Formats: sequence, structure tokens, C-alpha cells
Amino acid sequence: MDKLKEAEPEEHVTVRTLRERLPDAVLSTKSFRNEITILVRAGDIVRACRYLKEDPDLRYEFLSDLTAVDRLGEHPRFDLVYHLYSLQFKRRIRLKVQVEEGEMAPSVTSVWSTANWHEREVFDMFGIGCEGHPDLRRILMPEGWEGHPLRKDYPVQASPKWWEEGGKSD
Amino acid sequence: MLLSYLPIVLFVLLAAGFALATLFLSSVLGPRRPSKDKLSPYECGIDPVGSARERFSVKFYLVAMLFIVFDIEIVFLYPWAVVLNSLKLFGLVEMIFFLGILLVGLLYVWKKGGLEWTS
Amino acid sequence: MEWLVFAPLAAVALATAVSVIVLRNPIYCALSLVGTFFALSGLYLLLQAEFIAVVQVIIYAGAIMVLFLFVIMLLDVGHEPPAWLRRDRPKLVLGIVLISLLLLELAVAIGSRVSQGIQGPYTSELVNAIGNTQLVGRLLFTDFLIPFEITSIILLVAIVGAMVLAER
Amino acid sequence: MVPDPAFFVIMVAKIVVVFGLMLLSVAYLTWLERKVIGDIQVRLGPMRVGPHGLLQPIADAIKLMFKEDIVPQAADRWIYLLAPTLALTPAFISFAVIPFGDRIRLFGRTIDLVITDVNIGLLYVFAVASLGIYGIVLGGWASNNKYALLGGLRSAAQMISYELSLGLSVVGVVMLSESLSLVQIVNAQSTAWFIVLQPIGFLIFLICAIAETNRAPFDLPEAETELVAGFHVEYSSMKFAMYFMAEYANMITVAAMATTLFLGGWRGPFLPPVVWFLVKLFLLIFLFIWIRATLPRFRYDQLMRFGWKVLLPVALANIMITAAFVAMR
Amino acid sequence: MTEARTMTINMGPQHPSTHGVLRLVLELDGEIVVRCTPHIGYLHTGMEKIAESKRYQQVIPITDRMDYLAPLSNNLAYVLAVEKLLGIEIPPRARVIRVMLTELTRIGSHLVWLGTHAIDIGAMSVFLYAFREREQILDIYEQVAGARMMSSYFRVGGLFADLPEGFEKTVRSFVTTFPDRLAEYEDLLTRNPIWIQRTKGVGVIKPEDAIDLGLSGPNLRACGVPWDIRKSNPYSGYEQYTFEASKGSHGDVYDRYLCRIFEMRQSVTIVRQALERLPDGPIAVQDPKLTPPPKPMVKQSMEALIHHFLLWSEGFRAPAGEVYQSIESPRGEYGVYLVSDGSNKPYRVHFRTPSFVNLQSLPRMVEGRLVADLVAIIGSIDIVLGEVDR
Repeated sequence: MDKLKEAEPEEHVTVRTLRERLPDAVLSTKSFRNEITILVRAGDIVRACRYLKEDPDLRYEFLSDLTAVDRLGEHPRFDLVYHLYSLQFKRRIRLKVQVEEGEMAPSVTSVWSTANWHEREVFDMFGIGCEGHPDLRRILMPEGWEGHPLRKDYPVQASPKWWEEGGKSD
Repeated sequence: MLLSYLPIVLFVLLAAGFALATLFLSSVLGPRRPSKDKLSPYECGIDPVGSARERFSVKFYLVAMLFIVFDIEIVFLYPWAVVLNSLKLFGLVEMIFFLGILLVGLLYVWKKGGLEWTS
Repeated sequence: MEWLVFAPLAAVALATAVSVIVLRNPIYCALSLVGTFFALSGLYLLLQAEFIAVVQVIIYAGAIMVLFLFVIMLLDVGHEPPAWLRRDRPKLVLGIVLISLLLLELAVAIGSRVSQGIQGPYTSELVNAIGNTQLVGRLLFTDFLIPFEITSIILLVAIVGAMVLAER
Repeated sequence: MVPDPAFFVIMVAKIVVVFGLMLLSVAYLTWLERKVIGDIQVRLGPMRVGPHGLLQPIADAIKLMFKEDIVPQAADRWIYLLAPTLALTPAFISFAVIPFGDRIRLFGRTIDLVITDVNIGLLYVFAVASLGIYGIVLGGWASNNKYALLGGLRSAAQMISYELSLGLSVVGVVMLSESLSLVQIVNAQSTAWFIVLQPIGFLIFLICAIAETNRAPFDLPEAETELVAGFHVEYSSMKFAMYFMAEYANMITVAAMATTLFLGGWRGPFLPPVVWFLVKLFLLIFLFIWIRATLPRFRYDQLMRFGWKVLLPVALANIMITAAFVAMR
Repeated sequence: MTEARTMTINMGPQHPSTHGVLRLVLELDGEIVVRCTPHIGYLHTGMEKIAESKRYQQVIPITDRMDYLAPLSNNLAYVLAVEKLLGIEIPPRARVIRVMLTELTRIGSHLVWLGTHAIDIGAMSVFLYAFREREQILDIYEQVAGARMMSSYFRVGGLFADLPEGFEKTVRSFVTTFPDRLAEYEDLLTRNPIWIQRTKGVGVIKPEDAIDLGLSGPNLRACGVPWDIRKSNPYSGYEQYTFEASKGSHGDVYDRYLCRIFEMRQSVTIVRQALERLPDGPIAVQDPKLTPPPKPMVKQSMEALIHHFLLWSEGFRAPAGEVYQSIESPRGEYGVYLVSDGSNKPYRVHFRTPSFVNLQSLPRMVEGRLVADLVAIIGSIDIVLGEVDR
């Protein structure tokens, strides 16, 4: 099944420029199905994003998506995944940041307003806080909810304790 | 002359009586099963924040005050309209003065933005 | 015959007027005042003054009281009786004195039959023949022209005043 | 001078008949509106209760009668109860002075087809109309609900604003007929209907009439999509129905007024006067329904601006032009 | 006259014009919205969590229920993502059918938007007209999938079944009558002065703000940013069709309205082209590990039976890796982020739903405007709460 030719990630213009400009930020790169993933050092994500957004040759001005993946059992435990898009060059790029449980990730709300709700969702679902977020609170689950549903150790058939206690959403 | 108002009085009594009877009937016929949620004010399914009776935009007072002024003006227009045919040009000139002065007022409010409702 | 109409109207006028002062909830007071206006309107009708009667309803009940209601509703004036009624003795005394003077004046006026006034040229038969509104129009726009035009100035002042108040 | 007893009998008979017919028309106006709008929107409207849903209004009335009568806890109980009464009563009583036909001869007597003809009939109707605001404002306030309050206030501001132009729009008619009696006004239209002499007045009257009755495109007070149901959001059972009836009764009244003031009242060739009156009434009501099915809703500020900055000046200009013609004649 | 205080009022979740269970906490000064705070989550169903315990094929019906007005768009985005993960190409007939049906879906979704948007602004008849046409689209769904709304017609590797007899005729008759009907709606609205007053200059958003807020779809194009994924990063063979992306310039409610009307017309032309070129051939990849063998074969061939059994009990395994696939759904960029650990169930699925992102721009559009504008603006953003909350 897996016969497609993969692009060499290091040859991609985005990776080349980013490595040139922020050499410390890029930890590793990877390509799968011709999609480039760049693992960025957590502390550099805001810088990297701003650079990618503003560089005239890259112009990733659109943050398509921001989410997280729980890799329970690995360390660091969580991946934060950023999907960037360049309207001008019609290119997509995926950035990744890894954080350990209990750590905060830097917020990119200063770069894109749209990150606001995405980061709230990540916080709500995974319990990963974003440092510098203007309004970090739960978004989908009720305010008094315990636990973070999308963590792998959160049971699929969770006990509906919250409802039984007659909890009310604010 | 008073006699011609008698039917009006009767009509008013009939209408009001009907309204009160309806009120009474429905309160007698309808069931009564009050509950806390039923008796609380509707606010899209959420418990309301604060009271509904709070200070409100000053615009509403302005509308009401302007309304009084212009309502008085209109009331003056009716006796004038009824006799205009006999007053002839004299009446026309009189009313032009009267309305002219009030129009100045309207223009003043207009220019001052009193007739804008968004700001 | 006239008494049959007058007595209930006067009674209603008095009763509603009293309740304007007595009732605690300002909205009830305002509604009582509307009742008073209706009773007054009926009295005007009794005096063959149809036009005035209906204008009384349009202007007072239909316009001025709406403003009152707005103010009461929107400012949500408290339901408690105003403080002066409970504490401020001097004002209460002053009020009683003034009311007594007024009543005295009324009594003197009625006693000396001053209130009957002078019989004007327009008898009720004449008024009915010409038409009440027509007569008001004819007089207002000839004999009372100046007061009429002055009204417009007063109304203009009212508009400006309203605007200035609203702007503050 | 005491008139003969027959006078009282006729008077009471007229009152009862007119009131009964009003009630019936209000009920069936709801049916008519649903049917007409249904037809415009390629659907059937009520079909279940009786043939073509003809018994629907009756069923609705019975159902509403037996619904629970809720008074919200935070409401001001007495005013909450009083408000629908204050809305319904004025809606009905305007009809007392509207002539709905020529005089007829019955049992050897001449009967005027108007409940009573008073000298200030036109002003009486306006006075009554100016009271309609109480039911709405008080209902909105007494409910102690934010939506209701907003709806009630909007409604009040809208009604008083359009009342002005409504009052101004008919001054031309008064000038031409030299009377405030509605019977006289109809009589003055024996040669030409006032819609011919006062087309602008008619247009303004119609617009204001729609606004006064809170119908689309001026149905802001109840604007479902914004304020849920506006001032009557808390009302249930017959109290709700009373507001509903008031709206439809008002619709009939303003249509009757437009007919009387501008469309020659009951005047018309060939057909009996009463039929003419009803035909004109029906056409106007049909127009109201049609407009409701067609037009989007105004926004509050647009509506107020239109009332104060367009209708009011135009109505004043119309008066001055008419006055010039009358005075120069 | 003292300073007027603001009033806090809840709009929603039980409100006729918040398009579902959206709750807005409004701070009003008179009728002017001073602040608007959306509260979402009332329809949160945990779809992403559920998907982690479902086999790849089993996730498809879940996606239907996200944007329940455009179920096939959701299906498409998901199956494209899985196919990308597997690295397979589907046969041309399936691709054309997918395009045809997603474009019909777009029309259907826009029709619901048009109807509800119009009734929010008080034009009630348009609502019923639009639903009359949408009914025909639901009939088409029913023909192909048996279900009127939750069709789950697209499958990994192709389609659920081939087109039924008479399908082409139904679609052809729809695309011939629909443009005239659309013109009728436009007669009622496009040049209606009240409609224009209610929508022009309302809810304006600048292109740079729109990009910053992640707006996509007609909402973004109405600001003058001509980004249409069908054009910029074609999928399912969109590059072979001639059509235009909608474009506005003012970024107000009226332009968003025009954009969607324009898109409905373009969708009709795409459906026409798809009908013209519909090739014969299989409707799914011929790989028994991925797509079930035909039913008669299962009854005769042992091998087919085993494949069938395995597919239904175990599903298929996908190579470890991660992909992101986005499509131009009726509401904007609908993206599926799929992480595989090599098993038969997705390790993590994330749906980048356009409504969720677009809704975030609401406060910026309404603050300082009237409540009535708020209603018009919500309608114009065209959100589906099922998709916002997932």
C-alpha cells in the first residue's frame, strides 16, 4: 500500500528558511504523504509562527487548525499540532510542539486571534494550558467539569458523576 | 348631544366586560400546576441575571417628550382644518407661521442628532 | 338628569385623584391619574365641550401619561413611600397648611357664587349648531390668534429643552 | 327630552350585532391570514379542523381557554392581569363611530348603519388608538422579563412615533370635508373618494396604520427572531389570546378607517353599501397579509428614522399643499 | 438624566434565531450590544473521543451528525483523509459522483441558510420556498443512500453503492428548475430596499481581520479574499471542472448573502458538468482488504466471505502516520486531522470545523451594533451548532 514517493522534508523551502533564520527552533522534520511536519522547540513556537507568518517568501498568514494529541506513555506526553496555510503560495505546513503533563505551552493568540478558541479547546480537552492566553477557561465542557475527556486515560464510558450530582452549567 | 355618546359608553362597557369575562373564564377553566421553572421569567433557558427593571436608554424619554410636543401641534391642526375653508388665506398664513416655528424645533433636534437611534 | 352623569364622574375623579397620592406603587398612581383624566373628560363632555374632552384623552392620557410611565418604568422608582412622608415633619405641616388654605379659598368662592362667572355669548344651543370643533377653530384662529402663535414658541422651547435634557 | 324606547332597542341591537361580528371576524381573520399566507408560501394552512380548517379558530379558542394561566412570580400581578384588558378594549371600541353603510329602512324606521355619529368621531378614534399603547407597555413592564420590557418599550416608541404621522395624514381629509364626523366625511366623498384628492395622505395613513397595528414590516415589538415574542413573551392562555385578538381587531379597525377616510366608506355603485364597505375592508386586510408574507422586517433605528425623518415631514408638506389649495379655492 | 446602566441578557440556548443551542451573553445599552460573549458546548457529543474507539469505516456515520445540513461534505473530508493515510486513489466514477453529490449538498446547505437567514430578518416566505427546494435534494439523498439526512454515502475507497436507476433524471430535472427558483428568491430579496437596509454595511469585517480570525468559506470570500480550497488545493478532481469562486468586497452581511447565492449557481454548473462526464466503471477501489466484495460473491467464494468477515469484524489497518485533509465545505475549510498508530482504529481524529472557527468572529462583528443586527449577523455567518460543538 505504501508505495508513494515521499518528498525530502529538508529540501522544502519552509524548512530551509526556518532552519536558516531560527536554527535553534527546529528540532526535527518529517514528511508523510508529502505533508511536512516540523517539530519546534516549545519555547520558540511563538517566534517561529510569527516568522512564518510575516516572511514575504512564506506568508503562512492563516492558522487553519490547532489541536493536540495525547501520546500516553511517551515523554513528553502531549503534542500540540499547528496547521498553517499560506493563502498566497497555497502551501500547508504542520508545526508540532511537545509538552510534558503539567507543563504550559506558549499561546499563539498574539500571532493569530483565531488561536483563542482552539487553545481553549485544547485546554478543555487535554488540560494543556497556554501561557499568555487572554481568557483561558473551558469551552465545550461545563465549567465545573472534572477531567479532560480527550486524554487517553479518560475512559470512553466515563461515569456520569457530574450529571448525577445535579450539576448545573453556571 | 350627550345622548350620542351613550352608545359609546355601552360599547366600551361591553368590550371591557368581554375582556374581563375572558380573563375570568380562562382562570377558572385552565389547570393550575405551578412550578419554580414555570414561574420564573423566560430567558432562553438560563436563570436570568439581575432584574429586568433597570435604568434604560435616555432616548426613550426624548421620543416621548417630542411626541407630546408634536401631538399638541396636531391637536391644533384639527380645528384649523375644519374651518380653513372660511379662514381662507389668513388661516393658511397663520398655520405656516405656527408650523414653521415648530419645524425649526424639529430641524434643531434633527441636526443635534436627536433622531438618530443607533448611537 | 345632569346630576345622574355628573355625580358618578365626579366621584370617580375624586377617588382616582386621591389614590394617586395614597397608593405606594408609582405605576398604580400613574394609572389612577389616567382614571382621573377620563373622569375629567367625561365632565367636559357634560359641558358640551366635545373637542376639549377628546383632546384631554389624546394629550393627557395618550401622550403625557406615556412619558410618566416611561420615567417610572425606566428609572424603577422605588415602591417605598418617599422619605419626607415619614420623617420630614416641617414639610408635612406646610402641606397641610397649604391644603387648608386652598380648601378655604374654594369654600369662599362657592359661598360667594363667584365661580358662576359671566354668561358668554355662546350658549350650548349655539355651540351645537355650529359644531364644537368648528367653533374652537373659528375663535382660536381669529380672536385668540396671538396666544395660539405664542403656543408654538412655547412648544419650540419645549423641544429645545427636551433635547438639552437628553444630551446631558 | 326623552327619545322613544325604540331608539334604545335599535341602539342596543346595533351594538350587540357589531360587537358580535367583530369577534367573529377577529377569529376568522386568523384563519384567513393563515390560509392566505399558506397559499402564498405554497402550502395549505389549516386543513384538519372542519372543511379547509374552517373550524380552526373555534378550536384554537377552546384550546386557549383550557390552557394554564401562568402569572410569573416576579410579575406585578395586578398590572399583569390588567394589561391584556387594556389592549383588547380599545381595539374594539373604535368601531362605535365608523359608519358601515347608508341608512336603511327596517320595520318602517330609518336606521343609520353606524352605532353613533359624534361630531368628533375622527378624534375619538385617535384618542382610542392612543390608549392602545397602555396594554403593550404595561404588559411588557409587568412581566418583569427583559425581552418583554425591550419589546414593550420598542413598541411604545414605535407607536407614538407613527401616531404623529397618522394624525397628520388625515388633516387633509378634514380640510376637504370640513368635519370630524366620520359620517360627514363619508358624505363628503359622494363625488370623489379622498384617495384621489389625497393620495399621499392615503399612503402615509396606510404605512402608519400598519406600524400602529405592529404588523410586518413594522412588527418589531414582537419580532420573534430577536425578542422571542416581545412584550407578551410571558403571557399564556387567554391572556395571550387577548393580545392576539387585539392585534387583529386593530387591523380591522385601521382597515375600516382607511376605507372610511379615503375609499369613500360604504359608497360604491350597484352593490349594497354594506357589501361595498366589506369588500374594501377585505381588500385592505388582504393587502396587509400580503405585505406580511413578502417583506423583511425593519430594524428599530431604521423604523424610527423613517417615521420621524420621512413620514413626518412628508405629512406636513402634504398638509401645507392641501391647505394652499383649499385656501386659494 | 443619569447615565444609563447596561443590561445583561441571555440570548439562547433556547432562542429562535441563535440557530441551535448557541448561548450568547449580551451586555446591552438600550438596544446596542456593548459586549457579546458566546458560550458553546450545549451540543457537545464527544465525537472525537468516540471516533478513537471506532474502526475507520465506523467513524463515517459520526461525521454525518456534525454538520447535519451538509452530511456528505463531512463524509467527503473524512474519507479523503483516510484515503490519503492509506495512500489510495479511488476510481473516476466514484470521484465524479462524489463531486456531484457534494455540490448538491452545498446547494442544500445554502438553501437552509438562505431560508433561516431570511426568516431571521423577517422575510418569512423565502424560508418555505427554500425548504421546498431543499426537499428535492433530500429526495436525491434518499435515492442514493436510503436515508434523507444522515446518508453516510461516501465510504473509504469509494461509495456505498452505485447510483440507482433514474438518479440522473432526478438530478437533471433539479438543475434545470433550480436556477429559475433561485431567481425568484432573488426577486424577493436582492434588490428589496428593506433587505438591503438590513444587510448592507452590517457586520462588516476587514479582510486582514478575517484572516486573523481564521474565517473561511463564503464568510472570507465576502471580504474579498478569493480563497476556495476547490481552486487552490483541488481534491476529488475539482481541477477538471470550470467554475468560479465567489467574491465579495465589503465583508458585510449583504456580500455574504450574494456570495452564497453565487455559489449555488456555480454548484449547479458543476453538477451539470459532472452529469456530462459521468464515466462508467467501478465505484470503489478493487481491493478486498478495503472495500467489501459484491454480495453475490460472498455467497459463492470462500475468499470473499473471509474478506467480508474480516472487514466487518476487524476493519482494515492503516499505516502509522498523520495526515491533514481539508475540503471546501459549504461553511468553509472543513479539515480532518488524522493520526494513525498502525492499528485498525484512528489514534486521534480532529475535525477542524468551519462553524467553530467562524463563530469566534461574532463578537467582533456585533459589538457596537443593535440586537436586530446581531440576528442578521448570526444568520449570515451560517453556523451549525452540531459542528461547533462536535
